[in-house]
Amino acid sequence: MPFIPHTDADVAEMLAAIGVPDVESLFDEIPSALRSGEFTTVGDGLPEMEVLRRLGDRARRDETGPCFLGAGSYDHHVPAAVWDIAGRGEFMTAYTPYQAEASQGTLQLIYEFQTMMSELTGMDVCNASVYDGGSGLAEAVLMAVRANRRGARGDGSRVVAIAGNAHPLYVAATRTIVRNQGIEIVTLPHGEDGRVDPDALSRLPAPPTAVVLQQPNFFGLLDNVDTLTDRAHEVGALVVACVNPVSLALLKPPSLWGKGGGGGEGGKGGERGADIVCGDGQPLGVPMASGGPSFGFICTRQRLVRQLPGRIVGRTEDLDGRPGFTLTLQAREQHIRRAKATSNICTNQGLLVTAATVYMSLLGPAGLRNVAAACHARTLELVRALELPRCFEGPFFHECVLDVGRPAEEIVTALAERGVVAGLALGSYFPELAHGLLVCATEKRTGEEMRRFAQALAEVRNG
Amino acid sequence: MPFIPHTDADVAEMLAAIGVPDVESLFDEIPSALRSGEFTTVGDGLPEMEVLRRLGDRARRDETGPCFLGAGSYDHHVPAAVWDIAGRGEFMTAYTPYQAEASQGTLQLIYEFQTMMSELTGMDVCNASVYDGGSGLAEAVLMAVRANRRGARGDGSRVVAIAGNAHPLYVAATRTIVRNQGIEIVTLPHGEDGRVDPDALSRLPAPPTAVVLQQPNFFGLLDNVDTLTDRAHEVGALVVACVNPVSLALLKPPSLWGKGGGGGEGGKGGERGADIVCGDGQPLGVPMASGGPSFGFICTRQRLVRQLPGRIVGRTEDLDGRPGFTLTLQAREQHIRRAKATSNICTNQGLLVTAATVYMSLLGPAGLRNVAAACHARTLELVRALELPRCFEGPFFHECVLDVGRPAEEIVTALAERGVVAGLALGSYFPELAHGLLVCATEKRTGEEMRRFAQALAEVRNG
Amino acid sequence: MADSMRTIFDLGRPGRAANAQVPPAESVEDLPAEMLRDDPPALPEVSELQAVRHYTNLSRANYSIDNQFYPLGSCTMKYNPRGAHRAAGARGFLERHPLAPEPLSQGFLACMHDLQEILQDVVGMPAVSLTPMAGAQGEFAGVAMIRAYHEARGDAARSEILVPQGAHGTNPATAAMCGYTVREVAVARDGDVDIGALEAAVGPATAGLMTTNPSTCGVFERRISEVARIVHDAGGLLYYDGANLNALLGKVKPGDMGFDVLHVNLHKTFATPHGGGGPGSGPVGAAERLADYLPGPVVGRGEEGYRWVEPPSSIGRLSAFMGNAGILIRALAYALMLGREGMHRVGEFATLNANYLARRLREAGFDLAYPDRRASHEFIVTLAAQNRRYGVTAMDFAKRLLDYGMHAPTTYFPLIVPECLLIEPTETESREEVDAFVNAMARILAEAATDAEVVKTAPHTLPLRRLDDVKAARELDLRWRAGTPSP
Amino acid sequence: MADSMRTIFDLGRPGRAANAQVPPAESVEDLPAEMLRDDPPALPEVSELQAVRHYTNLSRANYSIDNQFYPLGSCTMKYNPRGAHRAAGARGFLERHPLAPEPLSQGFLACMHDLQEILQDVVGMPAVSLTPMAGAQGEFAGVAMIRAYHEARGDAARSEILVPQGAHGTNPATAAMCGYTVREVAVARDGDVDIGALEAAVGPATAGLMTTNPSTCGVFERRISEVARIVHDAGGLLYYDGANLNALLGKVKPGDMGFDVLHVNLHKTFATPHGGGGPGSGPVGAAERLADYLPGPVVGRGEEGYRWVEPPSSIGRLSAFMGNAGILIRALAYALMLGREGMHRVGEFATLNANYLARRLREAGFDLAYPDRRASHEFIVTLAAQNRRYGVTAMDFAKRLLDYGMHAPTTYFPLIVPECLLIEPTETESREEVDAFVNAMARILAEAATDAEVVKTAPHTLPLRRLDDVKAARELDLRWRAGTPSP
Ligand SMILES: Cc1ncc(COP(=O)(O)O)c(C=O)c1O
Ligand SMILES: Cc1ncc(COP(=O)(O)O)c(C=O)c1O
Repeated sequence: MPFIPHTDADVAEMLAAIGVPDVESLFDEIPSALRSGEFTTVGDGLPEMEVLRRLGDRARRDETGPCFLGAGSYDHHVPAAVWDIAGRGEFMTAYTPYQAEASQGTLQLIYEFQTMMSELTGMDVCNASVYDGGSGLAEAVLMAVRANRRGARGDGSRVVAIAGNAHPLYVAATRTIVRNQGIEIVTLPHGEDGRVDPDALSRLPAPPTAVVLQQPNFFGLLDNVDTLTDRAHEVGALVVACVNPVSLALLKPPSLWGKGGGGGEGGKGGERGADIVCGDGQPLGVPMASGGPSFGFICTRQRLVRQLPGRIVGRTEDLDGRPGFTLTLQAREQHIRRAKATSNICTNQGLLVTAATVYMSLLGPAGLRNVAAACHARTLELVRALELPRCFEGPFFHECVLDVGRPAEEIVTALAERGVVAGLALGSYFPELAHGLLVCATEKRTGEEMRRFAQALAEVRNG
Repeated sequence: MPFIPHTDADVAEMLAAIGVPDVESLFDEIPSALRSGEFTTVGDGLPEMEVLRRLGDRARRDETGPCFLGAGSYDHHVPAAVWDIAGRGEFMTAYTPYQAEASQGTLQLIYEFQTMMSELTGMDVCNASVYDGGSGLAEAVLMAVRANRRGARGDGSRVVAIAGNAHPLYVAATRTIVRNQGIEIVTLPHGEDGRVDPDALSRLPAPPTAVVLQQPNFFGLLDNVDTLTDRAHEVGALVVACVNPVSLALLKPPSLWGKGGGGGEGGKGGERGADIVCGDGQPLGVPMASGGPSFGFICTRQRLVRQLPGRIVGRTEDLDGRPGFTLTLQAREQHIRRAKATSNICTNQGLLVTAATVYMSLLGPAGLRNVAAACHARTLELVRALELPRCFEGPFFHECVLDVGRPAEEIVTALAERGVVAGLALGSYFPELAHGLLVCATEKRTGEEMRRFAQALAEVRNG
Repeated sequence: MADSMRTIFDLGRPGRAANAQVPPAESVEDLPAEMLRDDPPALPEVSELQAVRHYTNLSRANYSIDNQFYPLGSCTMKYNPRGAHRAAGARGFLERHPLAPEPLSQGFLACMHDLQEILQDVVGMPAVSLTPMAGAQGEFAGVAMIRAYHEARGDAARSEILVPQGAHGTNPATAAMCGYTVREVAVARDGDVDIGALEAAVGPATAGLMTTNPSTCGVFERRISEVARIVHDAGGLLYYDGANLNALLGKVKPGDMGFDVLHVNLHKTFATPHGGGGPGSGPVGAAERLADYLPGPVVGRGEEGYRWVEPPSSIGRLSAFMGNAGILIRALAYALMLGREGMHRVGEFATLNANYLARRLREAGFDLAYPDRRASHEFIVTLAAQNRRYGVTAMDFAKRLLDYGMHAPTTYFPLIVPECLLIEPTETESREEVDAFVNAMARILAEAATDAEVVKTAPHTLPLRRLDDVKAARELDLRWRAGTPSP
Repeated sequence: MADSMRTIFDLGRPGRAANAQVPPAESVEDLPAEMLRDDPPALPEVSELQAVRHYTNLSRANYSIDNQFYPLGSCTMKYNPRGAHRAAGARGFLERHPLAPEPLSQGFLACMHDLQEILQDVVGMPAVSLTPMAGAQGEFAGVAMIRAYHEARGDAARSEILVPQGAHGTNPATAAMCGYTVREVAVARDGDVDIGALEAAVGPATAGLMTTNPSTCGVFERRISEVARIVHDAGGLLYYDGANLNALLGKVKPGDMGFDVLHVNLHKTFATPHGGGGPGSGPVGAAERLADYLPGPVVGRGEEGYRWVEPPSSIGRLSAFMGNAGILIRALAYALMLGREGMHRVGEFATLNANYLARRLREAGFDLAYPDRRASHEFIVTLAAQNRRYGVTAMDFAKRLLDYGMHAPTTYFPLIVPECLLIEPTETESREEVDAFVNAMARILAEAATDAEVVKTAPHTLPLRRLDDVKAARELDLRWRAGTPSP
């Protein structure tokens, strides 16, 4: 009986105390027709040793050579301290801090996290995570629609324009999640240069309720977020920024996009910049781990805080006036608001927030900046090493689309055979970019690894 | 400045407070002729990421195939919980529990450890570790000589007889360590059957002060410890037992070796069994890790406790009468007794004791027994699979010497090329056993791994 | 302790850094200056030791399963095996990119395929998708599938989801996210759904019904087959909220109770760590007729090995990649350790502990909300009488339990029982722990009778006394700012 | 908390087990019955959760570097980098058998070779052996080498080792283990060795002198070259106890001070974790004339890669294998992270912190044992005056510091300064931590003046009050037995 502490004597005494002859009797309210404990697939229990061997062997099969794939998941160095701390039982085996007095560890940490994310994005507040970047974008879109309830022109329309160069899988998740709420998703197309034309907004049939912009965009390009933000605000749309948090150590925070001054909800008070900022926290100390667990975050302006989904921690006082922390604004949440909640999210991604908070503390402003700069420098180096033309001109950050001169899928497959994770073949997401390979190098990639990549690539292209 | 928190402002203010112009001034008492901070080998500092990459690459080079080598270090399964707990900062970054009130965690744990080891060995008390099995045997020998101060016949002789089939590297360490204290080490030779002839003792020129027996002996054989213990006691020698703690889950504890009733110090009160038990704790939840850190242990009878080297924890009370734990019998230790201490040991192997204590708690009596039995069963399986004759007849436990029909060194080298750690070639330790290969299988070894070994062996022997 | 409660920002000083973590500075001259930020973000500037010490000490301000009994009802706070955690930490898993080519991912895909099959077996359904990242996302997937099913059949007028009174808040919230109106169905005094009320509520607008079993009342819904028949007869589908599956593991398969679609909270029944609020994982299982609608991707097995597959009429993706992969590895490891026999016993011993605890609390003078029913893996105590008599609330009891070194049960859920505690001991707690909880409760009851103030103002032994939630919500302080006085 | 202080044995019940850790039972019928044990050892019988919870909670009863300031003099309690710990945890290192063939060990051997070279550079000696498993074993090796050297030269009459007054206990104990008589040399009032006393003590019986520098008095031995000359002139050799090397790292190399042989405590200067009492590591370095005597094995580099080598006149092995290999990996990782520049700074900032702290304590009214000297990386406060005035002892101060959330400095060492605290802040503590310590000391001083009792009976805020060491030694209770009343 793994993990069950009961001895035979315990069982006998407990049954006697309850007053039943056997454990089966405790299930006597279950109609016997429903009883069906037979398993066909589940086998005999295995000791931990055997399970670790089996799964360890499988994990070993997947140990690859260097990874040049980004596209929303990045092979950053994770300082050893991050998971040594996040893995402490006190963080790992607690749950949502409902009992504030017995959860100050998690609560204070989240408060610190909220502060750090607000600093990175330039926003006023941040929630204590949503599931991931993809579903987080959906939540941000729903939030924007709630916040701009009367629609861009006060007509109650629910149209959300998403940049065509936003992460296609984020957009897919968003479509799934917002589909049944009468929201129309339209694409804000990108041009031949891979960026959204500032005039694209005015070419839409009607002004949208919200505009989603990704910076750097999925192709790694720095997009026209300044102009687009102002234009969106001018037509009364809210701006949802989707960002890579590490990039914000270098790039202008979304709060400062544009010049501000437009009208509509988004422009209220002439406020500058995005209204809602979302993204995936994986780059902040979370291993790629096949894509999860990571965490999504949503930051926003103070005025929209009541529309923000997910948990929020506030600072307060105890009976003696000492400062402490507690979950707050719970009236927005599903366990109180039920069908009217800002979201159905309940269990979120707390442990990853823990890791990210420790990570950001260890890196600090200088460290995070240097990580961002190193990633960018390595990617520049990679692009030079591979000697392939770029698909798009213009400044990019940390990721880049290269033209491999044939279906990129072939290259990816051939390099996989050589143990190199070459990048993402864009054809299945953007048919017009079938020859496009999205590559990325983090601060971990070495010159040696790039040479290996370049050499394997040369072999494949010549062979 | 890795790990140094001082800002420039801190430094300036601190220097001002001290009243010196610069940090160099703090070293002004050092004669300038001695100042020589120049390094020739030490290079530039590297970030953690880079260090982990470099050392990680090296570690990967040493990842071998299955290990069939024992000889004092065993590839047991270590439950995941063991090091998750031992690695907690509170255990890992504390030091010797000098301030008992602020060290109850370490202290209580050691008390529990002392109890568990006493239970395994059948002894009354255990110390809180010595460095390892090899140096621990030396300490046990020194302890025996102190305890039997008047010598076997009251002649003050300091002769210690060590079984010829004890671990040769333990014996080597013992020789190094006891050499300068006027102690003569003689060998209690083993016979052709690999075991010590019970009459060997009487063939020694004079009765020894102490006799060291290893069970199972270095060849994995179960030796004549019952008779030998009684004979040793009869001639007034103390018996030092050197054991593998995992074996004691199955085998008779040294406290019960022999029938007792002999004379001399060792036989006082007709007490049965060994007087001192030592060994290496590596099999108890400690990874092989190139041989260290592991820990040695020494257990003994109550009457000899004041001769026991190393730290000992006792239970006591606080000012309010509540039970608590503290270092005790410190008057034996070097920081008080100085040149008259039981040993010079100070820093010992605390963290490994922590791991072993958690390990024994997780395994319990049934678990440890099953581990021991599984190791033995796997080794039997291995011996069958390899189809080689044994060098010695008679019962063995968990390890076995096989006759490979040619210098075993050749086999080991050839199998290493095939990634198999085949066992220990005995020739360099026992020239007469140049064809002898000491093999071992722990509970981790699978049938598949044994087939791989057998096949590689067949290739080498036929090729 | 006071010191550790200062924020990390209070510990920072300009120019301080954990240098071993900071890669060398490199230039980014190619990036246009107007796209760069002028001021660095005010992240903390601390040394590595300061960060390690601060967060180590913060962790110690938490109660957790690894530290104490944590009978938080509906949350299944059982032991999270360290072995499962270790399994997920293998380099090949941690360093696998989510979009790595399939040939480089066969180890991971094999694990996911195994887990799909195990879960299918456990829930009694032919298809499972692992992608939902918590129970609530599983609910979303399930209800979205129900909707997609009706729509595919042109049965588009169905606009309502029924939920029994006292359902978990995620149920109505999910229904709303899927564009449905929520209609509550009364629960009878015995804790089962009121069949009359159900019959009255059901109709052509019924898209489906969401419920747990054992219900949030901590009892087995005995008429579940009848409930299923009524809903099915009206053309609706049945959603099983798997939060309470631990009670039935190895005893009853939801598929056999008539459910069409469900989720399983792996962070409950499959013992993956709760992480201070997640991550969780909420795989969805579907009966035949809903299988094609499952969220993607799922793992299929072909001639050339394992591969990613999108179900033909999939509702789509729910996350960028495939959900909380690392949690799925942990759940698989747990399932393999338990095995058939272990799974049978989970339900049995969870139920044994709950019934024993319920009985003993009753003997100690507490009122059970459903005294005539068997407890499932959890049960409800109502402190309404104590509230009337001594003025103490369920929350007061909860806070006072903290002083006894135990985490509190769930309070005020389900909403239909006044002053309630929902208590779930789980199968991994020993009888001694359960007895200690009874003793603590009995002592608090005695305190309530003799010195109610001590209960009402609890906790008293923690670093902080009771916190002011009203102030927190009224004077929102959601982030540190330089100059905030520190604790 | 009370609960966690019960022993693990109190938590056990016959037949309980952590089953996932228990392999299936197998028979051992081939083993002769008379060699088997009849009764199983009474190890604890607990569930996995019980073991995890018990030891997790026990850990929390410790003070540690990761939790608080820990200025334990002579012990260099600096931050233990988690990265170094991670490096040693690589599978290839953890799973390497100590006797694995050299071709399968090149990665490990390369690391050991690098560390040997780094240490040679750091200590200024041509040869290093890594095998000693702590400082005291390094001392043993060094003194044994001195003895072997004299004996090899037929210079066998040398029977004495000189140690300055106040030397660490391991120095005399080591000398005795090597068969030497110990002769103490007085220390002058300024903390340096009394040269006159040294000259009087030295002679044909002198085998060598063991000393640290900075000395145990926390000051740099200014006349070290003279000391070396006197001993050398008498035919003796000089042993450097490297426990205090942190003060000089990057500033002075022991080899340049005239020492012939030394050890380095890697668990101090190289920041490997102290582990609640170890493991440590004490590599020995030797000048040319002693190099051949180093303990084996050491790592050499040849045409075919790295290999094990026994020094030609080696004193022999000190352990079964090659010492605390995993600690050596950590030290190497640390050295690589520090680099040249980092090493220089260690000595500087350790010294800066100590001098600043000494100055501030002096300003706060404390007496320094050597007020006219620079502090090295540590320094001594004597509370003799406070003892006379208020009756409080150094131990009382130490215990009261625990109440202020700090570990105490080393007490009553060295033995030559009455009522002393040996205080070593280390370079990894921030100025704020150092200031907080000053504040705590000042407050305790005020308490001593106004309410000495609170100091004398400290600690007051820990789970236990002051423990009775006399009772512990008098009524020896060294192991749990069934029936012992539990805490
Ligand atoms: C009954 C019930 N349903 C649904 C949920 C939601 O699950 P999750 O928190 O994993 O989203 C919970 C979780 O607390 C629950 O207890
Ligand atoms: C001055 C001095 N010398 C020697 C030692 C002994 O070192 P170790 O404890 O590593 O054996 C110590 C350790 O505490 C010390 O402080």
